[in-house]
Amino acid sequence: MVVDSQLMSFFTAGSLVVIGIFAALFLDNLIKKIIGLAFLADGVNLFIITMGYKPGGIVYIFLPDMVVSNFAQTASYPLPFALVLTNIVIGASTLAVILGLVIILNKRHGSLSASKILRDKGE
Amino acid sequence: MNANALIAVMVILPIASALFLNLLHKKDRTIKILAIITAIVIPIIPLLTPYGSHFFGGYVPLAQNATLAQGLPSLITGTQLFQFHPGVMYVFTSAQQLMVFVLGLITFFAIFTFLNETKRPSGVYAFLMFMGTASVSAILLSDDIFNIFVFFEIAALAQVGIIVASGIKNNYETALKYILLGNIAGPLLLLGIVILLGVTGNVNVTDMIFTFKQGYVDPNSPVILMALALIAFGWLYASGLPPFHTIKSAVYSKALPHGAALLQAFSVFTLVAIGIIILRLFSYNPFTNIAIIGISVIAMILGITMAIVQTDYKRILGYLAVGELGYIGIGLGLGTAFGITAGLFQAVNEAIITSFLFIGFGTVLYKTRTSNTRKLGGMMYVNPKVALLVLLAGLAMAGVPPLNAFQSKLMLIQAAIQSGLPELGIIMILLSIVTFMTFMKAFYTIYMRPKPKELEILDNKIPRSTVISLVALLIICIILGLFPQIATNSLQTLAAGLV
Amino acid sequence: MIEYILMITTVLGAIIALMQRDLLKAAILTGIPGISIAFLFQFLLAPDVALTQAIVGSAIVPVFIALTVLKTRRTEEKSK
Amino acid sequence: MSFYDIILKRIRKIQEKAEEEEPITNVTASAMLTAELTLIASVLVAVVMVRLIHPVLMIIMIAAVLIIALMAMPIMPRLRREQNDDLNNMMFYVVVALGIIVALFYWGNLNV
Repeated sequence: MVVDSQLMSFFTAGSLVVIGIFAALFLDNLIKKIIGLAFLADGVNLFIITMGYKPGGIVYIFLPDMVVSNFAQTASYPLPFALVLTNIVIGASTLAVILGLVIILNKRHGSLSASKILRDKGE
Repeated sequence: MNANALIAVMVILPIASALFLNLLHKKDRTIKILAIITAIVIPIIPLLTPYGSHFFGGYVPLAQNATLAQGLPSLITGTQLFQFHPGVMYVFTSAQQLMVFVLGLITFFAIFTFLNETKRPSGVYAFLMFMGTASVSAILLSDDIFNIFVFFEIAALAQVGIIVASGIKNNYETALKYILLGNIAGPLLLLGIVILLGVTGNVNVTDMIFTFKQGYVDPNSPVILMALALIAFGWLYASGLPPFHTIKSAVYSKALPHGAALLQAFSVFTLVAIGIIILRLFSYNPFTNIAIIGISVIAMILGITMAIVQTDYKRILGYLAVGELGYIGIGLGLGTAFGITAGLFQAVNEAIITSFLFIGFGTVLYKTRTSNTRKLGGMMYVNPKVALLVLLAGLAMAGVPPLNAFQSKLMLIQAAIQSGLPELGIIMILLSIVTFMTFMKAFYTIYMRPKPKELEILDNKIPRSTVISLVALLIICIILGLFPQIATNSLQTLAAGLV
Repeated sequence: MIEYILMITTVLGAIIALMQRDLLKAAILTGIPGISIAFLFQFLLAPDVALTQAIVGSAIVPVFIALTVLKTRRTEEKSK
Repeated sequence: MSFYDIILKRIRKIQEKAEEEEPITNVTASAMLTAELTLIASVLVAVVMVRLIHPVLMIIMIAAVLIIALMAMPIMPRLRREQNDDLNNMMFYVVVALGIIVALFYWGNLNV
């Protein structure tokens, strides 16, 4: 391959982060904003996983027939993966809270537009 | 193994109690008893705990584990691998002791007033308060930067819950704004943390500093600067410095008074905890201190000038609380041991005084159900004792001599002059005076001017527990004002270690 | 080669999901980048994370958002 | 007409335009005036710290800040309108601040 796949993965993560921030900033619909924020979190997760990746390496699961020194040299770095697992769960629970708030606000205002329901109330 | 189990209890007890309270939904008496017992125990634990560090799961560094270290090849014992911390580590020194104690104290007063001011206390609200306390204690104690991120997210969710539970008009909107902004700041903070992880191969702050000092990593590489910037951004969100000062003051004004008292304590201690980590990691870079001072000056100016032009007294207090955060930031940013001690002392004082003010002004909300200063007046005749207590709280915030903020502000000004920046001292004095003026304007319109005809004062008596909490907070203010050594002695060691 | 296709579907899927006017479609299309990222995790030697992401990213998140859309309103209102 | 009156008049004019629904009392106008003066005074004192970089630059910057402050006199009503509770507005400032922070840290490491 001409282009390094790890580098391309970093770029994918970066573009997901940029898409997420763009959506949160410029799209007015709350659902779209939330989808954008989910992409932002996905992008960060992908970034972390890509960082732990080792080109030409093996999965970090130690099987009985492996040689320790060989495993230590070729396995990918497992600490970032543990962080991502935590972050996925945190992201999903935060998403649920946000969506609950959106449902309540839609019931009150009958709208999903951020510029209508989340504007300055002048207090 | 020097695993000190009581350190972990400081975080686990509030979480366990919170989860249990959540189960008891409709049993008012049990909730009251359990909540008050937990609230009493939380500030006591840090006083009983001996200093030291706790390793979760018993994963001590190999260097401290004699049985495991025996017979290891020199490949491991000869390198830094031998020193690294394999598990989550909590560090508990005298500074953490003081700060966790003050946080526990404020939680106690918040729970105490909450249980007596509400007719049917809900277990869920107490759950959120304890959850927030647990996460902020963990942020203060933890030496593991990813652990801090996890508790940062939990604290944000708990804060959102406290706003949602308040039932004040438009609280859902503010909660949604806060959590949406948090969803930008949180992942970016995590990005900063994992960049550091990728560069140093570690999430433990002590180990990261070790790798920087030993020269395994070039600390001036642009990647690390990116991490520093992203962590600083997450720090701004957690503590409510600009550009997050508008949302943070809105958050304070949309919570019930005891909730707001607790929320500002969370912000103050998160600011201190993450600020200390930034200083520990990046103090080799002289621009870090300049950036912290710059942000703090902007926070002070914007917070206090915005406080003057507000008409809702909870919003005034919210902006004043944000403005006062700037003093702490200046103390941390000065970078001298004396300056950092002064900043930490100011943090402790501010957490106490602002809860004092929020709970004190909360009595007005309790009696009138309105927080608009235009509609208020003549509260002095309704309850002169509480009015006097609120006035004393305002004097404490402005830094009037026998009270505690005077000592810390004096120390801050001295530290600024010693570091060759007397202008910061002048700005601090100027803004202290304006803070006092803003407070007096609110105090005058609420308490002293004649009562408007439309204002209805409810017939409910202010609970005795609220007055007791206010008096207790005043006593703490006076004690810290007369004997500042109690606090500064415990904060000095941490400050000296940061320089 | 497969990983490059996955990366392209991730980015394109994200953009297409955000371009929909019908919010239900947008919610369901959120699953495409979710599942692509899950496969990408598998390729990047993280099988356990891939399993979690496959469930959360391709099922839970789209379903949550779709349920919210069903409970609120289906189409995006015209801004201003 | 003294200088004070001019400022007061301009503040009231801007406020009338901005918030028709809110009554303008002496208290709000004087609060605006206090905030205005506090803002200018503290910014001026803060700018004095530029002396650490270069004394001449400090004099130029103080003069510039003074002139800008006098030209755009009621800054506070505008500043207040910028710092409102609108989500899109806050989001904008947050992202701008992120950009500024990242840029500043890169610049600062090269130049400080």
